[in-house]
Amino acid sequence: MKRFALTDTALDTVALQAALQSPAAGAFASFEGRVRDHHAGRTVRALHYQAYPALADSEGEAILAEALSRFDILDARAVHRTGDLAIGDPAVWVGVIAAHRGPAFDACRWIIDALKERVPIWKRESYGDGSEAWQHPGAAQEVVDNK
Amino acid sequence: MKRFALTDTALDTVALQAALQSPAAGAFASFEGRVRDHHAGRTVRALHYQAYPALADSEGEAILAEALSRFDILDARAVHRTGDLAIGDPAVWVGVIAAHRGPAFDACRWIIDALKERVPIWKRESYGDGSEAWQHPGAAQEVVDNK
Amino acid sequence: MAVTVLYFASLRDAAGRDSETLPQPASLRALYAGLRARHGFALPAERLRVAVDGAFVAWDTPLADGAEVAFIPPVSGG
Amino acid sequence: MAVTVLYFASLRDAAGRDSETLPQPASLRALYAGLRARHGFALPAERLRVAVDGAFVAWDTPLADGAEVAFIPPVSGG
Repeated sequence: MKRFALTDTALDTVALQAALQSPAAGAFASFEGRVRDHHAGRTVRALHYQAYPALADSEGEAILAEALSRFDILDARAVHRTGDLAIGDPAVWVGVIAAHRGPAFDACRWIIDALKERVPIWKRESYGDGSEAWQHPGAAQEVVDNK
Repeated sequence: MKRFALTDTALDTVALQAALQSPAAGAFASFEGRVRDHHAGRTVRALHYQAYPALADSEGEAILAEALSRFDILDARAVHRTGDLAIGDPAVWVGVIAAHRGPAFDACRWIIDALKERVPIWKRESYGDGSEAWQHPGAAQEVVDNK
Repeated sequence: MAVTVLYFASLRDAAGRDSETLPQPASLRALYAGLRARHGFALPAERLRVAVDGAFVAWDTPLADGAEVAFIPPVSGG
Repeated sequence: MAVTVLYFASLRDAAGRDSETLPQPASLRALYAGLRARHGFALPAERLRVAVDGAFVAWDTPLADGAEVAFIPPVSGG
């Protein structure tokens, strides 16, 4: 069962949502991470996401399988963009269906937290002043490449 | 600002989501309540929702305004169906945008909980055996109308 | 001197109508007690909220002439 | 006897390439130490995870000939 995907084209959240149907589902919770125009007080102009595709795929699948065993849910899917994104573009989408809303919300939040923590995808921010920086959270300071 | 609506036609969640855009939004959380095929161990065939429209509108707006003051979010919308629904149909939709995902999830969940608790809308379930019952949660037993 | 009462959900089914106009009652509690006896409403007043002219009010709110009253059974949207 | 190293994000920029093939190193730690000195990687090994042939492994995992090694800087998807 393939539940996680990387894509270098715009996320089709309508199609993603349409795949999560079940007569037993009373709740559908979803999360969409979008490119926003600021980070840590700086103006962001655009983002670029780079992935290690083989490992990102297997780690993404492992996270969704783990969510299905941890929470009382019926199904879950997630997809993450790679490449160049503009402000407002969806970067990541997570959807969960369950009989009840509690597990749907809990699983959706757990999945996005796990994806952000574990999946080998990296974000390079482009700032208003023309500089760029790969984001490696936890670094004393970000690794800045002035290009 | 009108953020809450009742509708007697199918929910257009794509249009609803499209209205929640902001360059400052890094997070979009949404919840969709759907008609499921079971409740409290009984097979459900269909649902009917009846509302007190004037009070439902004002109470729904009040809930969304309260969410905007309680949580660090940018905007929120919700819509609830009335009339006859089939299994799988969306009955209620809530969407929230925020800079960060924590408040987006928290507000989305708070809003659906508040809508379910406070807005004057009532559900009549139709069961596999042909009986029907208005749902008035907290009753010693549901008020059953065998029709 | 009259009030209009709106019915919803199980109250509407039991009353067999959406609304009715009644002589001015002594109080909201007296109004519901009379209607409950007449229509056989299953729900006691303690399980209802009450709204007048489209806004929730306390049960001891005085009733103006021409008020529109709605007894609100426990809700079940979502 | 050789291994292939894949680079991502700031490591890729600093190395100026996606990957390179190198003589079999003594260990994963020795491999990264040499590459860090050569390419000027800002990140110390303690801040990285390491993957071999597409799966995360411990830093003390022995390296087979022909292994594909990736040093994984802190991730920032989502």
